[in-house]
Amino acid sequence: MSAKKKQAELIEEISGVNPLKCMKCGKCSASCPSYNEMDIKPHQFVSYVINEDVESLVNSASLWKCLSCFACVERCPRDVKPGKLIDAARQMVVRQKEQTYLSPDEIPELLDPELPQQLLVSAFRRYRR
Amino acid sequence: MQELINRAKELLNDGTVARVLGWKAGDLPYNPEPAFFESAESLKDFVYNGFCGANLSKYMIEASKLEGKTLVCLKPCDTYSFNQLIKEHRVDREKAYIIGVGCKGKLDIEKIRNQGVKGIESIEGAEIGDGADELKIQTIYGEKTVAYADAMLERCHVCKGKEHKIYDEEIFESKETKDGERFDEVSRIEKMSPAEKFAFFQKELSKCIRCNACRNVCPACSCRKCVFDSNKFDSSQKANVDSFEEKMFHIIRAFHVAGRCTDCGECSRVCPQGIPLHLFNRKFIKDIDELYGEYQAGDDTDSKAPLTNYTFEDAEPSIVGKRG
Amino acid sequence: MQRIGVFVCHCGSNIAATVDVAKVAEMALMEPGVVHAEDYQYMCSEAGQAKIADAIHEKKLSGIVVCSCSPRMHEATFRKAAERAGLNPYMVEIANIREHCSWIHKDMEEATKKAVILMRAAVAKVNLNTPLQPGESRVTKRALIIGGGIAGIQTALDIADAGYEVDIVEKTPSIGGRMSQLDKTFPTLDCSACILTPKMVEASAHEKINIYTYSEVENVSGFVGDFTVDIRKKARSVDMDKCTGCGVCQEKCPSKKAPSEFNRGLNNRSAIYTPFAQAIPNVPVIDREACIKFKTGKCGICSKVCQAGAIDYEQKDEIITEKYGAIVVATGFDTINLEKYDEYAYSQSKDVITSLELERVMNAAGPTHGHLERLSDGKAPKEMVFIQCVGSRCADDRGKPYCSKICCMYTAKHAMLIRDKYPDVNVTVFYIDVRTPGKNFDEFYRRAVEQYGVNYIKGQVGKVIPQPNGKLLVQGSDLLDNRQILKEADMVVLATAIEPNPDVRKIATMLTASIDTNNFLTEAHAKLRPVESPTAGIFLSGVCQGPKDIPETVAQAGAAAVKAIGLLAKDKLLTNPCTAHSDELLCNGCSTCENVCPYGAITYEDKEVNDHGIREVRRLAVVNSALCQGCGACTVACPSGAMDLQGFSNRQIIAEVDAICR
Amino acid sequence: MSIENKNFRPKIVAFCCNWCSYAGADLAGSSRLSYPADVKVIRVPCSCRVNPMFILRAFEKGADGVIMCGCHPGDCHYSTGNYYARRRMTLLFSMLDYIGVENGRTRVEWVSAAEGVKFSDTMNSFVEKIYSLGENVRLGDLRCRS
Amino acid sequence: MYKIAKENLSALFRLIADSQELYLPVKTAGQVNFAAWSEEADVALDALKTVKSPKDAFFPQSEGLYTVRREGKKMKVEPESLKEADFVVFGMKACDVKGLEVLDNVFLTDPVDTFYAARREHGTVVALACHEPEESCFCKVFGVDAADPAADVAAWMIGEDLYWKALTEKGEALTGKVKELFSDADEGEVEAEKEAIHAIVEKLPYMNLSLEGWNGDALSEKFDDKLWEELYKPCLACGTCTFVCPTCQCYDIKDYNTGNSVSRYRCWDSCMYSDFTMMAHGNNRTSQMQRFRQRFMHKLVYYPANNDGMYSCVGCGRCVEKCPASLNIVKVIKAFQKQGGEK
Repeated sequence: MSAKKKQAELIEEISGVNPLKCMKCGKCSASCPSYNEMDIKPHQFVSYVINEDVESLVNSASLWKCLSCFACVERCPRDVKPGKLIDAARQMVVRQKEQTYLSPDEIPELLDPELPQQLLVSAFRRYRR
Repeated sequence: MQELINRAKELLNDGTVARVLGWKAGDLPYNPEPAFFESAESLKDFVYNGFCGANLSKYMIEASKLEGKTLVCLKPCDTYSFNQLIKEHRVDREKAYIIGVGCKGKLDIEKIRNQGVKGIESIEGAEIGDGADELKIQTIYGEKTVAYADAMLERCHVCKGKEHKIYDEEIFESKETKDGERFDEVSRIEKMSPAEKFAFFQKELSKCIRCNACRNVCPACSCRKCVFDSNKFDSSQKANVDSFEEKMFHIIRAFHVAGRCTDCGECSRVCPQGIPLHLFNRKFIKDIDELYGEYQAGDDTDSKAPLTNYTFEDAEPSIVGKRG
Repeated sequence: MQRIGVFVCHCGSNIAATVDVAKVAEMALMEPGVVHAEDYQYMCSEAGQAKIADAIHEKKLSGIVVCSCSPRMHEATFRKAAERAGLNPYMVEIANIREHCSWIHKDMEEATKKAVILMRAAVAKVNLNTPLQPGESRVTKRALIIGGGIAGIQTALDIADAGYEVDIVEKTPSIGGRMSQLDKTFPTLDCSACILTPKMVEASAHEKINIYTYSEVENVSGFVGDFTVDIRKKARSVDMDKCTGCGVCQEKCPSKKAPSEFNRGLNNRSAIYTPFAQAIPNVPVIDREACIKFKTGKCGICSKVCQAGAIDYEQKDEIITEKYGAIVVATGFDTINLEKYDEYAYSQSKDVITSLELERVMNAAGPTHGHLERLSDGKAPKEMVFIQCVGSRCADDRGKPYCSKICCMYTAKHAMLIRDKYPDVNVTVFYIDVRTPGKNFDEFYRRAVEQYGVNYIKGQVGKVIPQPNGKLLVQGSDLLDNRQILKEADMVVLATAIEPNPDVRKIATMLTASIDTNNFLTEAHAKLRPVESPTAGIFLSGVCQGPKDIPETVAQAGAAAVKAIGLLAKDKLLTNPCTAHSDELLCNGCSTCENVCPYGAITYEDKEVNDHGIREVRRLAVVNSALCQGCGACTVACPSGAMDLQGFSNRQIIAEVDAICR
Repeated sequence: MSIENKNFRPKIVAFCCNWCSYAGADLAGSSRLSYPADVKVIRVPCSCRVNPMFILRAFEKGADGVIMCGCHPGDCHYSTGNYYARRRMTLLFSMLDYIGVENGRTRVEWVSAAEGVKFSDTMNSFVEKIYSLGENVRLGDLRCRS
Repeated sequence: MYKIAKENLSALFRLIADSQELYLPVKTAGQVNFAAWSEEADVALDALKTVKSPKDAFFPQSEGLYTVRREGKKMKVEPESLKEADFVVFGMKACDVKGLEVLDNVFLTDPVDTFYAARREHGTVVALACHEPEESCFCKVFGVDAADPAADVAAWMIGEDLYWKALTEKGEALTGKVKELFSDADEGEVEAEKEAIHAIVEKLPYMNLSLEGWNGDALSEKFDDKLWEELYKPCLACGTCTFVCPTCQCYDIKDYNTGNSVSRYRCWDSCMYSDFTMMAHGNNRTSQMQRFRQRFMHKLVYYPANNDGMYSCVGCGRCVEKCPASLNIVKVIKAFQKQGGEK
């Protein structure tokens, strides 16, 4: 199996998304508040994964422009949820860098009342799978 | 007991009933037999004591075909069977005058024998009126005492309650005998490994002599002709060469009465080899209770039986492997 | 002992390439009862069938096993062949050595071994087969149509024209259905009412057609050819015979606050009302929920103004029981509830409407008398946005997984009509795909783009945001230009998914007709029997079977009519002889079987039996073989084994089990 | 449980209802979706026609596994047949488990006429399971094994 | 006469079992029945009565007769071989030994039942005197001496010893094989035990049961008696009495289809069953009363008529203990006696 294919499969595994379900309606891009700042648009995330070009996705500006607002996740009629795909790509990057991500069980112990709520919610969103 | 005999005489004499179905004193202290009494005079042999374990509901199938009403003495657990038979149109309520007789637990002669009692001449303490805690037994080999509870049938230890589910009148006080949980034994087996389960039942069923006593005594096994007596299924009611037949017979029998079995315990009472046959029926009852909601056959005469009923959300058969 | 012939089919190379057919035939001769075995290229061919017939005659065969394709394919063929040769058709069994063997196994030895076992099982079964005679049941020459829309009307007209009595049961006060709510129809743009109304009139005037409006089917029993149906005629509170349809009562009615169903709740109607001007019958109904007389006991104005004296406050629901030979379901559709699509702001703004509501807006008889205006403030819109696929093609449970089929075309129609009548209005359509398979359909859509300048943008809308200035901000994306679009619109029209009429589930249960996960009625065969339900005598017309447009609906309505006529034309029906029957001597009369019979085919009788010399009256189960469909639920429920199923008897199935396990 | 007999080929009986599962099996065939030849299908009108006795009979006569397939709950051609079958089989399987017969030897699967793939997948996994369980020695009549 | 200490019995059993099969009372899942001896077997010599009688050592509840195998379109018949190995049945009681005599009259007279004959020929019976007879016993009524069983070997359990006395050639032969474990004993040592047993027997409630009026000539008188109509009523028509009985000898012949062959076997039948002696035309006993009557008429009238007055009951009392409805042969005999008394 090629490295590219492996990466694409990893994305599918982390996100739990089957990109083949996409019918290319574009509702994700229509819903995205960061659309204009993205080089690769939300509806394109899907085809990048299908085409096994995770590399470009990982190196894109979009990767860090996605707000994880999950509007696309909520509205996607096909259960494809591009927000989850880009989140998975981010996970990959994070994992590659330090390999020090937390397991969800560890979070409660690290809770600090000073921590901003936003951060917690964001963390839980990522780990809720 | 005289109270019951007097009442029976009254009802016979005033023409309310044409006969009395009860028990007749045996020729040994522990073997009264089910009997029909057609005259007030014959009632002198009537007996009702701790050894009157037989469930008379089944005899009412034939009695329902006779002219006139039959006075039938039913213990609390027997009334469930009677209700179930009404539901299945096998007995005629109008043909029965039911005297609900109280129950202080029924005795198992085998349990007495297993305590080393031999050569029995007389037994004291089994009378319904006594409510004794002990049985005094005179034997050829001397006097023995056995605690009443230690001589009781298994079913009485897990009694469903002393309430008559159907009756015209009630006679005699009952005494609570329940001191165990009905499904404990089933749960214990469920927890065994498949090999242990297999060994347990293999050992028990290897004793089976295919006498069909369990079937013939069972009020739910009231078929005019049992499938095991018919050549339609090519299944024998007699002994076969391979031990498979016993398993087949007991599983199918339990399945046929599933949802209809009131757990009256007669099968285990009559088995000459002491096979705990109720463990089959109770397994089904436990499963039905757990999977489809509590159901007690014979509680009433009109509810839908679990196997002729369903819900859209019923458990899938794969649950059997998942329950662990 | 039977004399069985075994016929092994090569099916060209379909079977013969993986199964040693000669060996199967050879092995067949070893089986008890088998006196003849042969193999042949195509058993289903005329020559193959002739071989079977010859063997029946020459070898005096009493039973036949054909080792071939699935019985679902050719069982009927071989049974007919046997029957022509004088053998009871139910003495034929099929061993499926194609679908269940040659097509799925590659190794010849293995496949042959399995084919032999399948053959043995079939032989073992035939050894126990008995000749069965189909029963006969009468056919009531009358059809019931459930639903009075265009599908129901067309089916009724076609059946009635063939000379059979037809009753239409319509739930609402008038026939006409969805089509009566439409303004124009695609792709010809003719006026919907102009083509529908004459059909409505024709139906009501037809001497063979009887219409029950404001009525519902309450109960169905019986079976193909002989259904008994209870119809509830809801109390109209108006005497149909006396009413002249003058309309004064509706004018004078003081209660005018009830939302008009016909206009999709966009305006109100009086408590006594006819849904629309061309309603048939033109007899109003009192909505007892809205009527002051019914609510307070005071008023009675309609009664006072009615010169015909037709108002009857005392009228009660009436149950009519009628017999039918065939039933056609034509219950149509509704649009889905949009509450799960809050992003489109349907509940937040009056100016976000469904396409069906737009039909009413565009219609001269509608709430705006045909003027295109915003429902919030009555202003003429300048920017209109159409959103396609709202709730259709949706993988989650918010919407429907299927394509609603009609939306692309009616949206093109709406866009075109608006651009035609109001050239200064800009029309934008957000689409995912534009689907136009159909005669003159794509041309129609292209005209909207090329001739009328409708702006089609590929990309679903993400959100509609009502603005403080009353405008609607539409956030979409243009996938082809790769840009996000924010557009201020005056009105947004949602091409809402359609779904089967919610009542269909209840009706399907009454008819024991199956429905799929989307509540569409299932057809007997997706390709070959598209207008029949798998339940005999039940036919499907219109959208109740699946999304379709008017021409398709009318075509299917005609097809359903033909199928119903085919049934009604028969005097007698042959019934499936594979039914349950009870052995009187074994029956306990316990009612267990009755409790599981889905057809109410089992009843109990007190009957005298002679049980080996014992004569007594017993309560016995009796199966009505005309009602019994042969599922076999009773056979397993029966504790004594008295109940058995012909054609699939206990002994036959056991023989198959034995043959497979040996 | 180890497989003693290396040449062990299980005998597997599959009861399929005429309307859904048998058609599903046909579809598996016409789609050329293979599954082991150890599976032999018996056609019954409905899953509710399958008497627990048939299943025990199969084991008696030497079957190593018995599977029953019917329409999905809610889709029964006879409306309710598979609901009854579901309860019957659940109780029967539970009883077999209770007396120590390996649970994997029996199975119920709902297969529609459109699910050729499911039919084939189901049979493949069921046969695999039976191979792993080996020969059925607990519920057969030994005379039929000779 | 020999004796052996009880504690050495397992050595005795091991030695016997070395050269032949050994059947003796074994407790399995709480019940004592005759079964093959093994090191693990829970031998229960103290049990007075096994649930089933030991008759199936000679007349098994079911046994194969022959197998018909299909070879192409031909049939091949493979008869079941007769018993060829010697075996020992240890611990039968006097009543059960007498029961064998009842069976012999049926199976060893012409035409001889070869299966039974082979087993009788190869079987050696070691009988045990009844140490503590019970209230259900009535063997004396049928002339059986519980204290002095008449088998190949008679044995007594007294105190800590088992006394052993060979009575036949077979018994001598068996004794020869195991003699090494025995020590000599005096016959006088068992006399006290015999007397004690006799004394107990005299006290048993059924021992004075009268068989007056029951004989081969009583056929029509008994057959037509109205009393049967009363007596049968509690009968559940199960086969318990027949299957625990040491003298019931009826069997049914059945076929079993294995798929590739048909094996014909015979199994005990019960006259209580509705298909007992079922024939092509149906059944000649259509009511339970008739079936009930059959059992007792056979034991007390028909059998004596054909066997010089010998009854086909040995008074073991198993039916007395096991009948689910508490019916039994004693109650039947008493009922007729009582009726006679009242007449």
